[in-house]
Amino acid sequence: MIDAIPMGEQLRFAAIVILVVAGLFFTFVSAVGVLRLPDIYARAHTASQADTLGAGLALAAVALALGWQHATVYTVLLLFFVFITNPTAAHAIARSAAESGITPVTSEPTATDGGERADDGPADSSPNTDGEDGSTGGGGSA
Amino acid sequence: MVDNRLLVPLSETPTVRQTVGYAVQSGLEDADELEVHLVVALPYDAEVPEGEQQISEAKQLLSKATRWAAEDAGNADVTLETEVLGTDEYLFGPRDYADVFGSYADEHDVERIVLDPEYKPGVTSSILQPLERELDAVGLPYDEAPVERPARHERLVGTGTERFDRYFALFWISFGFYLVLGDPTYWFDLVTGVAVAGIVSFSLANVTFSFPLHRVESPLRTLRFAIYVPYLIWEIVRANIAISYVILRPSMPIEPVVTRVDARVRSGLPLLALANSITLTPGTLVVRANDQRLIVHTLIPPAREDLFDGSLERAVRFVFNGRAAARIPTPRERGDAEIVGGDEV
Amino acid sequence: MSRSDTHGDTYTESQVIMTTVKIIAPFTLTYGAFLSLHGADTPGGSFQGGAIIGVTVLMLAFAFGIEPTRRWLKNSVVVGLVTGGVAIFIATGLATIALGGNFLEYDAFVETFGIAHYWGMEAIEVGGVALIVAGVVITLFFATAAGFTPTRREEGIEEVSQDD
Amino acid sequence: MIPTSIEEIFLLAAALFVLLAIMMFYRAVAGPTTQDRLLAVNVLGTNTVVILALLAAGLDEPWFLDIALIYALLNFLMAVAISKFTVERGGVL
Repeated sequence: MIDAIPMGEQLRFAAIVILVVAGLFFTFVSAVGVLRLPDIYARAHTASQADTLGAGLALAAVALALGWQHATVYTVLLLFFVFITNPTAAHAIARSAAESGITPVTSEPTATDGGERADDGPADSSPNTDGEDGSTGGGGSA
Repeated sequence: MVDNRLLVPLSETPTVRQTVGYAVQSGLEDADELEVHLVVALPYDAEVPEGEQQISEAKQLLSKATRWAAEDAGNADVTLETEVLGTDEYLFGPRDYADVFGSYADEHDVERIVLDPEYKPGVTSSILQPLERELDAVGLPYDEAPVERPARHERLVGTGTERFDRYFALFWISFGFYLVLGDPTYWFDLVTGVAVAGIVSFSLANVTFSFPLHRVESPLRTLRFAIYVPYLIWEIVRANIAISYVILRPSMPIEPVVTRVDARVRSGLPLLALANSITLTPGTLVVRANDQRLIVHTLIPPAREDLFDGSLERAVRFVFNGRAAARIPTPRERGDAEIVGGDEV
Repeated sequence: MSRSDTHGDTYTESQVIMTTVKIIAPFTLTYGAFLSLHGADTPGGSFQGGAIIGVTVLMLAFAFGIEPTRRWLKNSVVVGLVTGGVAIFIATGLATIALGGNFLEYDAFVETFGIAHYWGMEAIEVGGVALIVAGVVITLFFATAAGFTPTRREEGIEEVSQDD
Repeated sequence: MIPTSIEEIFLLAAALFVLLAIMMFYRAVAGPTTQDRLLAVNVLGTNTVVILALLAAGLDEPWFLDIALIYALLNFLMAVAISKFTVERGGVL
């Protein structure tokens, strides 16, 4: 069967299979990451990155399979769109988590100077405290 | 002894002329003698390539403002002082500006600061509202000049050719996109494409291009961006494999740490390119981006090392400012990168 | 000044989100217009096109805040979208009646002017559907945003504290 | 079943992507914070976009790509809108 297919087609077939499998692999990593990682910030990592790469590879496979036709343009547009919007969406989610006062789980930092900017802290984190207050009735919105 | 001393921070805005006029007039209302300090604060220090150009622009603005103030003062006794601030340090956000103004005010015994409502430091976006809050914190009384303020969609509009360039660029982008979606040989698509591109460029040109376009630099940047994309994809794939290994291991040896990186790129498009590149590279996630100060959550140590080495930052500087601008020290060497506590986000 | 009171809870818009929206807005608007204009010959049609045009405005509103968007897109423009859409719809329908057919019977165009059935549908798709959908989406969004009064929020918060 | 044609590979891959998407439901239901749920739904949405594209190629229905593009746009809008809405319970818009 396969001998009848020309060489170029076989290469394309192989490339599509590789791209789809790689896409599935990275999406799987992203799914595992979202389920396993400890907090929202860490989960946002895999959600934005492994998933974007997985989606990108799968879409590239689709574009390769469609070849030179009009639908390929849409696939490439979709690819670009996913690559621009996905990290922005992850940033929006992480930022909203920071705004509503969720503190990330951090391991002990290995480096030296953590407390240098301690005096800058309160003003930076004021939205956090506002978010906490909002639920207990501090109506500062007037 | 001069009774009244004023500090007026200047930037290239449509309302800077009115602000200077107001400062001189209001200062002379309750005093016969007036000392006006006209200052320009720069967001870049003189070492980086674009710093020198900014300093010369700032000096031009100061000499213009001196002439205006002398004109408005007429016969009254007005002393003018000019100064370029921030040449020996790197100013980030409103707080740094407020600090610089505060220390200048202490040094020169200035009592009051007159703000331009459109105040824009250097090339970054307007920061006036947070600046007011920071000035309150510094304890410097401020006064906003009551200038005639045009509506937002007119404020974004630049001079004649600049405006034309924006409409022109967006028209062709939109028209090209329309023809890519449709069929370039079908007359219906050509006609409606022109109409749609006209509507899009009319409504969105000043929203999309809130920065001035440059006729030579902008196409060059697009070209350099095309070089940057394969590099970025390579970085993404490389780092993705590293993080897949960490996540799929049963022990999952992650080390989540919050870091702060002060990136030396401009706000707007370069900042977006850098922030999204950092977020796309696995192991690092931008949680906050206030002007140039990025709060980045990093998941594994190798990703953090890459971030501190600043290879992406250098690549983004290459895209937007050319090859010379890419040769700057890494954030680690500049002392612009550090690990902060989890409550900093 | 009274404005210093509001500084305490200042929320600054994310620069990353704003810039992303700035970049993709022209493309989504063009795409929405493309779908609307090709509503008669592609599946999906003008409803999606109108929805995307509306969503583009919503996206700008989410990224920049509602007030700047309201200043950028005046209420009269939105009202103009809806009324213009309805006007085109009715005008096309009445034109077919004037030419001796039923309401929206496109065949009347074919008989009188020799233009195809397709263009009657095109007019309805663009004018009748896309403009109305876009206008209604935007209007509903602005209306919803305006209707969120702080008093209602405080009531909710009080209830929570009573439960405690 | 061993897929032999490109179409079958795409259909099989789409099925596997659906399984991965279903895994997200756990986080969408269990996620301790609103942002966790939002993130899960966002990943689910990205997967849906990919599934639509794979089906478009697998079933030879190119207009699925139209829907995928719209879905991607709405997915992004949803993430931005809800993440903004969760800040101070919709106090800022």
